[in-house]
Amino acid sequence: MSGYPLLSLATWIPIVAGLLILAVGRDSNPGLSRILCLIGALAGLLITFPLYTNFDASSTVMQFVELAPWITRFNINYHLGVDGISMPFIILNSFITLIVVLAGWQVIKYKVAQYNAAFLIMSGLFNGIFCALDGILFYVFFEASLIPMYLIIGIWGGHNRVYAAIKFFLYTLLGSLLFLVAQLYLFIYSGGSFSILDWHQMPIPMGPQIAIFMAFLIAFAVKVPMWPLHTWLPDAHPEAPTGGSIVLAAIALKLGAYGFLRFSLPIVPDASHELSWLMITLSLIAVVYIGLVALVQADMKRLVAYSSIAHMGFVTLGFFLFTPVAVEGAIVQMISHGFVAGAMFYCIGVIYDRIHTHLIADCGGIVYKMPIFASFALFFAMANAGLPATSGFVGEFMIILGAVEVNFWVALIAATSMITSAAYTLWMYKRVYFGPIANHHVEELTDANKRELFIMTVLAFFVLAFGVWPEPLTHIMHTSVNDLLRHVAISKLQ
Amino acid sequence: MDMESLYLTVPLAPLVGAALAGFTCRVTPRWFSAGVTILGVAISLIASLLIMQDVLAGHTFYGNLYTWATSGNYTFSIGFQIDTLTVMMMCVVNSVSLLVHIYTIGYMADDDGFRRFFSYISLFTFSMLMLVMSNNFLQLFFGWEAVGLVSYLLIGFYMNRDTAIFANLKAFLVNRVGDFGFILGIGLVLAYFGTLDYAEVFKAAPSLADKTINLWGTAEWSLMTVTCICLFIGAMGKSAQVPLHVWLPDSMEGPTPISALIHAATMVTAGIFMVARCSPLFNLSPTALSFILIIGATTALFMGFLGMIQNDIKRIVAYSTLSQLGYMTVALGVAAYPIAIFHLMTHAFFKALLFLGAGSVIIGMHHDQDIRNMGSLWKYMPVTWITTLIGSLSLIAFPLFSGFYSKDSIIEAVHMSHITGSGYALFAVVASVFVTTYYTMRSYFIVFHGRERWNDAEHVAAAHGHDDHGHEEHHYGLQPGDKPHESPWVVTLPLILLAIPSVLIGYYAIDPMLYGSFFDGVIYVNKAIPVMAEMKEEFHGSLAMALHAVQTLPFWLMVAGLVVTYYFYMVKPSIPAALAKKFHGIYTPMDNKYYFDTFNMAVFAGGARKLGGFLNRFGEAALIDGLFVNGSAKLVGVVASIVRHFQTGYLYQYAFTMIIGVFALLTLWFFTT
Amino acid sequence: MDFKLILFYVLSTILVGSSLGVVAARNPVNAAMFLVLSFFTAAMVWMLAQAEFLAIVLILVYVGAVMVLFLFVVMMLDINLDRLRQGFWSYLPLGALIGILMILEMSIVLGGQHFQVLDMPLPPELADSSNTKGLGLLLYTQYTFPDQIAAAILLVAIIAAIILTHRGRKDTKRQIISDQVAVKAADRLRVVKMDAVKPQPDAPAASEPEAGDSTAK
Amino acid sequence: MNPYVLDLITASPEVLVLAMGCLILILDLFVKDPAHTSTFVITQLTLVGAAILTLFTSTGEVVYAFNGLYVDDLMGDLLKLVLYLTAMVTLFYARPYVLQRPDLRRGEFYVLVLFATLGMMVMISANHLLTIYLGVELLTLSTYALIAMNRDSVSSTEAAMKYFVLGALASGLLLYGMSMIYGATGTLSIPEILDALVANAANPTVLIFGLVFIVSGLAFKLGVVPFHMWVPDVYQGAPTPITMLIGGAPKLAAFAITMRLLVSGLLLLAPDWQGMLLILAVLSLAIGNLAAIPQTNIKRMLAYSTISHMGFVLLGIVVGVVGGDARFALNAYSSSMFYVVSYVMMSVAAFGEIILLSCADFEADRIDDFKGLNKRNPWFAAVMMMIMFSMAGVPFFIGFFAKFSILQAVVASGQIGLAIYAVLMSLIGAFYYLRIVKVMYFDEPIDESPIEAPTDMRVLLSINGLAIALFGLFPQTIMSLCAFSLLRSL
Amino acid sequence: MLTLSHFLVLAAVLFGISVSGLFLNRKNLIILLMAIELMLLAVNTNFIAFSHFLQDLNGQVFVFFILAVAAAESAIGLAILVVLFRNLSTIHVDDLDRMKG
Repeated sequence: MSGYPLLSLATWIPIVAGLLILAVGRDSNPGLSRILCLIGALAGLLITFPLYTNFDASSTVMQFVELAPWITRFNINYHLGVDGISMPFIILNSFITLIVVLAGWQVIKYKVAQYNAAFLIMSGLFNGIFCALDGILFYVFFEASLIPMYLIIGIWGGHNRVYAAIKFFLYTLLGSLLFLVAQLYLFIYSGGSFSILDWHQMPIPMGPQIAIFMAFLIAFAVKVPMWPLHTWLPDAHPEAPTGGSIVLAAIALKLGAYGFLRFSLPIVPDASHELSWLMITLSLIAVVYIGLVALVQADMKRLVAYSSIAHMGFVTLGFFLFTPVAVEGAIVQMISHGFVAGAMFYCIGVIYDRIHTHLIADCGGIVYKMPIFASFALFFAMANAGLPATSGFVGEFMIILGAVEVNFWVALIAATSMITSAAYTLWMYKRVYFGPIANHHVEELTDANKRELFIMTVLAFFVLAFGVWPEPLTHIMHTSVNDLLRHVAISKLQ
Repeated sequence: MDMESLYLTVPLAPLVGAALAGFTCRVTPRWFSAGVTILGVAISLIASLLIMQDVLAGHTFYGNLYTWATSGNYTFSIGFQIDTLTVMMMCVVNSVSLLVHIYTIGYMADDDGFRRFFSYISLFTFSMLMLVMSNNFLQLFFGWEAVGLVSYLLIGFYMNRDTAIFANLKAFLVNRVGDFGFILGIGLVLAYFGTLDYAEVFKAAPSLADKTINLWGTAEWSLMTVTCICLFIGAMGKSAQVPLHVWLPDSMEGPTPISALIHAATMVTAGIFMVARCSPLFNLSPTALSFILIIGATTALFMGFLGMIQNDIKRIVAYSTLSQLGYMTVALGVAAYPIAIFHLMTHAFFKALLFLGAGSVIIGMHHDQDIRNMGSLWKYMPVTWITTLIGSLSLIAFPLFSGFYSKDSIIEAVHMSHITGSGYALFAVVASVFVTTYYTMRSYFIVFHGRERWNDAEHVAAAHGHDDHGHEEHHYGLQPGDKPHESPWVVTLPLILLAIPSVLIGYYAIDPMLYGSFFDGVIYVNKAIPVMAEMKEEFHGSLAMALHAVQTLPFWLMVAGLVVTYYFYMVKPSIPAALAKKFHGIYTPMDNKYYFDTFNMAVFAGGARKLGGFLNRFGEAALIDGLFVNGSAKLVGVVASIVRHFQTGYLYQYAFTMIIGVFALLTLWFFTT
Repeated sequence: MDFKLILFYVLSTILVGSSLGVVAARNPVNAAMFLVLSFFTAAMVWMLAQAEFLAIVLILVYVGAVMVLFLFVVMMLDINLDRLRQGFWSYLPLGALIGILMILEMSIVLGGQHFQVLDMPLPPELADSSNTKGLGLLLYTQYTFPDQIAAAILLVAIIAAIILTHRGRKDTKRQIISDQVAVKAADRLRVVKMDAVKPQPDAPAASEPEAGDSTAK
Repeated sequence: MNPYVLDLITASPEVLVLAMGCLILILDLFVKDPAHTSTFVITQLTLVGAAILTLFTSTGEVVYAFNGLYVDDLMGDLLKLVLYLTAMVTLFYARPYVLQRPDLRRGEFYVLVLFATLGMMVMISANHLLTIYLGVELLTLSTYALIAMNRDSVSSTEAAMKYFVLGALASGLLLYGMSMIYGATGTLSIPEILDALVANAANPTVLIFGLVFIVSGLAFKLGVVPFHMWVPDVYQGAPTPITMLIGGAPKLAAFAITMRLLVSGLLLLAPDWQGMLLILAVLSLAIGNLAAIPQTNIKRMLAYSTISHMGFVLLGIVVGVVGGDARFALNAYSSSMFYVVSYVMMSVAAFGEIILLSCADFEADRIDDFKGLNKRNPWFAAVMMMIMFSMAGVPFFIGFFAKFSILQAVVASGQIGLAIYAVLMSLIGAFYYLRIVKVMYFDEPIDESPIEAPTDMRVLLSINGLAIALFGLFPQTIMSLCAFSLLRSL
Repeated sequence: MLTLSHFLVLAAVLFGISVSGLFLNRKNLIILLMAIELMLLAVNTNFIAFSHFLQDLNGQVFVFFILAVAAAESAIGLAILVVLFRNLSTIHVDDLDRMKG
């Protein structure tokens, strides 16, 4: 293993780079901010590569662990480490940051330094969330990451941005505050430890387990978002700038799902089993209900936002089936959704940059003016609809397979997403890209430029690669997922 | 070159061709895309033939290429199974594909999307090959959906045509309904067999034959039945069986070559192939087989009826395809899998021929597809005429033509079968013979014989009218004074090449495929349904079978069809219209395709949108957002403004509040506790 | 019932009555007079509790100084008495109710049995003890620190009274040096950038925002 | 050595401030400079001197002086040091504002601030009911004068009058309570009160009767519901530097006397005063947060926010003793102390921002005046944002750990419901803090002009903002200091 | 027999009257100031009574300081009143309503 504190570097390099940009960035010289940001993002990405190459996929323990006392008064430690579940997200996050930096390269002209800095800082905070092994450290990163996103939506967003930004912030804060109370309870209950790993081993009676589970549930369900706590997302997405939407969909939503894996399942396994019916029901509602709602959206971003909720419904469904194939499928789905939803939002962003709308009715016939772009868009749309050989398929497939093992009807309802996701995605595609050219704005469109092509190519590459060969991804999470499920299967009741 | 590389070459050559043509489609000349894809498919065909030779020599292959993913106890792999069934499909797919590639050079000659088209059909070939060569359900599903994707792309090839982009969406969604069942079937297989590999699943199948699962209440369902029906739902989507057939007629919006390749010869038969491939599973569930049988028979008969009243040349062939797919399904239903595959093969050739012939006619008519505007084309398009005639005869099962052998075998098999629903199926398939003849020959007579109708003022005006508002679309119909003309050689050559197997392959292949050892160890026949064995006893050679046919009912039905059609359309053309008028109680539902589309649009598409709209307005906007989210925000706001009004600004009120505070605390502590 | 008790009741009655007068008086001068009466009677009640020094101080300081100050202010301010008389009674019921309830509640607690330990008759007067001396001893030995702080409080009161009420005569003309020093060039002369040629005759409106930039309040 | 001299050494910071207050009053007569720079400098030096004296006279032990009227312990020393710092920072921030207003621009301003500081010092070191009372009066009388100093402003004088009347009422309540305690225990000295309680020599009914009044008086000083009515009006009406003075340091002193009176003196009555304070805390959290939402004046908004913050502080105090078990008391009280210290830091910075934006005849006290601050000055917009997020309790700012430590104390006491209530209320609170950030970042500026402020203020405000962030990253030091000082004091 | 309770109840009545005066009197600020004096008088009476019955002079010392402080307090109160009157030309309690809500 590497002797460098890789996780700290992955967390703090972007943050420091972001602060540096804030310090030196001037409105008069946006180029400097962009270059610095690119360097920061690249450095952040490069530093995560050794995480993959040096990762020991056969080990159940946390790796690259860093442990230092932080607030000794409350026994809070700066405790970082990754396992096969969290490691891919760090790489994904660093990668998406790079994409976002490139996506905003020429597009963002107002307060460039702040924009770039916000994304870098957010990226660092996200990495912190994924590698935190101390409850409060996790919480601190978890909540601090709201600030840059709030600003990103609010400053660079659309005309209803204020409502969206505040809704986003308060909604998420609601969840995380209850999460904090639950953590404090665990702290007291464990006799003074905030270590997540300690909590994993700690026996808890059923009553408190249920209560803690519900607190965790609200926190993470808001973030995922699960029905019925999801309505911030369809408001946040249309208002956020492209980069914001990408990060929101690709990373921010994963935090909630990750929380289930890191907190709910291992800390309160009995409650998780006890309430799995609830989780499965909510997830299925997300799949069916949200799928139907997505169908009638008039705004592309809203539509993709609803589609994200439905896809994340699959993730939570996978978690609470407690079979390895479903849980791994859910994790793969999370990674895949990072790429696919990011790409979907990026495509909408490309259109928005040109004709400044993301209403479906304002588009039509784009394929004639932007054939290459439309091809990529179709590819991502297909991935969103879960076409095999794209990454979007892998997770759904594994989750449905896992669901059949547990309950055929659950699988049946989940599998309806095969139909609904195709329906809303391709219907949108049809109305936006196909058909006669809608208006003179579309008439004046030009095809994607080199930068946009590059971004889409890179995204498409990963979507395809993980669709054709997900083994490198599933390989690293086997041990951790199996260990997790073994752990979850053991009752913590005394 | 070792065999495994050769196996790999088969799917990869078209893929490389597709990639080269696709990614360079904006910079390379037309001949490059055509050349590179044709080369790819040609290589693939040659490789397939070599493999065929090898397989016939007894060298089958079963192995994994790479591990796709591992999870829990499961390993998902990508691999090949090369046996007679596979290799036959490979040859059919590749040969039809190659011919369609060539044909396309002529058909798409003046289309902007020329290069794109080549890329698509090569990609399709790749996907289809992956599907048939798969050694597991996962890869099967990959190919399954991938061909669906290409089908989607190709149906919507004319992206500005509303009907086209409607049809491709419809096709994809209806297929997805099938896939919905299919993936559940795969899930059941994985859940109970622990693997998706064919070999292991089939090996373990008998041991699970009596396994039941509890789905609802206390009722126990046979695992095999549920699994097989789920899998078959997938086949229903892909192979367009009632009620999931609705996409196929609409798919005719795509260019004709792909109608031939995808929607007649190959993709739509994937379902048939899949059931045949899974014969060890289906054998274990008579219930599922009966289900298949009834669905197939219904499709065969009732879709045939619809073909009788169509006027679009391609739609007639499309309904015919539906009907023939029904035949194949019926064959599956009576567990006569080899016959289904046999019919699949012959059908691939003659139906591709018919489609390409229709395409040739369409070229000749300048993309006018209405048969009422045609007539006497035999004079102008001799090659097309002859080849189409051959195809038609094959389709109506005229003895000695390949279609005869396959279709007659199916009827015979149903006749021999005794499983539930076989009586209905027998009636359906026999009646279908007449229907098939009627619509086939109706189309043939109207198009190639009779009056030259393309100069009729009415139609020209109609064509013009169409032209006026559709001039951005394709050239539509003949201009006044134009004459139809024979198509170029790249079009006619494939017709000729397809005509040969349409005539001959049945005669030569029936013995080895149905009664020989060709499918031994590949397709398993249910011992309890001894249809194949009984038929084998009665089979005494191809010629004898043809001779025997004249004594059977189907033959005379076919002849009757011929006569009736000739009378209706050559002798007294007023009769059909009069009949239609007289029996409008039957005609109207048929004209509306039994209201399937109307029903689907109203209930499923419309219903989903209405429900979605309702949930969006009521569930999202009103209830969750309005009542809970904004409602609580509003509540906080209202309470806040009330609270702030306590702060009146008056000093005495402030003092009063403080005193009330003290008073309340005093009272609480002294008079309540 | 001994004399002290009778005296207490008499004084209490006067005290309560006069304090009611303070609160209810319409004219502030009357109120001040009632307050003076209250102080006098209170001083006498304190005498009953043998706090002679404080009783004297109360009269000297309060009646002699504080109340004079009050009256001085009442006289100095030109108060509209008519308005002051309006609307006292309309607010009375609720306020009085709360007041009476509170008095009752406090009285029940304090008049009850809770001070049994202390509830003895007044201790006899010790002939040789001096209340003043005792206080003085305490004040200058044990309570030096509060002494200093109280001094500071009085100092603050002096400073406050002066800075709040003291003003220079308004009719004298004098330089305010601080204002002159604090003045900035920009306050006297503002260079307004204008186009060489006015685009429209009504251009002066264009320079207004610049002039008004610091007055947005 | 003479014990009196020893006492003077122990109380040398108070002696210094008192002496310098008088001296500056005289010296200022000779200052011709209209900016009174030398007065300002001497005042600051006095505070530095007091800090040095506090540091050097601190023994780490509890030392009584002046016959037990005065106590010098670690808690007092720590609070005093924060107090000096706050006063100094307040003066720095106040200076540009004061210089622009002739009524405030006079030497007495500094003298009064010094006396107010002295009052707070006396409160912090009080060990006797009389000392507490005198400290409170010294502080409040100075602040009445300071508020009214802006004598041509209707708002300021109105605020002063309201504060005066209500303050006097509160003093009356406090005194009434003290008299009852005196009557019940026969002593005015806090340790002796405790002794009397321990000896069970006092009548509990009378004690609780007095306690109600004492709690009411303290509640007024802290500004919690329903004794909060003065807070919004006074915050809004007072000149901004005075608001800063009222809103910052006195909370330290109020916390100190709460500790001294309730914990050092009346600990045995904890179940009762905890119950009372709990009601006040619950009300404060609700009303403070709710009423802040519709405000348009930022000072008024911060006033309501103060009310809710004080509610949080009380939460820490009410969970100290659980069912007669004081195991968690130290943890709880130190959490409260940490909360107060961090609140003072944030509050001073927030008012500093308002002063930063204000100029000669412009108060910058409407929320709209913060519109588009990010465009005018990104750095100070960022500082304000940090303050707001810190107040809302979002990490990585000190406000988060303040709320964290209170909440953990609440949870430790087993009152989960209370903790959930508190977080829900702070969720409501987050809304109006977010609104400030929204106004600064999402709205267009009304006034595009760049911000004019002296360098010292800019630097200090920046340091203040950074401290909020830095102590948010490393709260350990202050937390431990609070815990340690309380451990050695109570 | 004169007991402690007599004094205490008297003080309580005085306290109650003065406090009621604070919120009952809505017209005249000066009377508010007087009510405050009355309130302190009540508290002082309490202290003196306790001091006497406890035979402890400390209570009287406290009263002494309260008297001093109250005097200072009324000085400042009156000064503020004067300043307020200069600004508003009224000492009507109702007129102090610039800030509310």
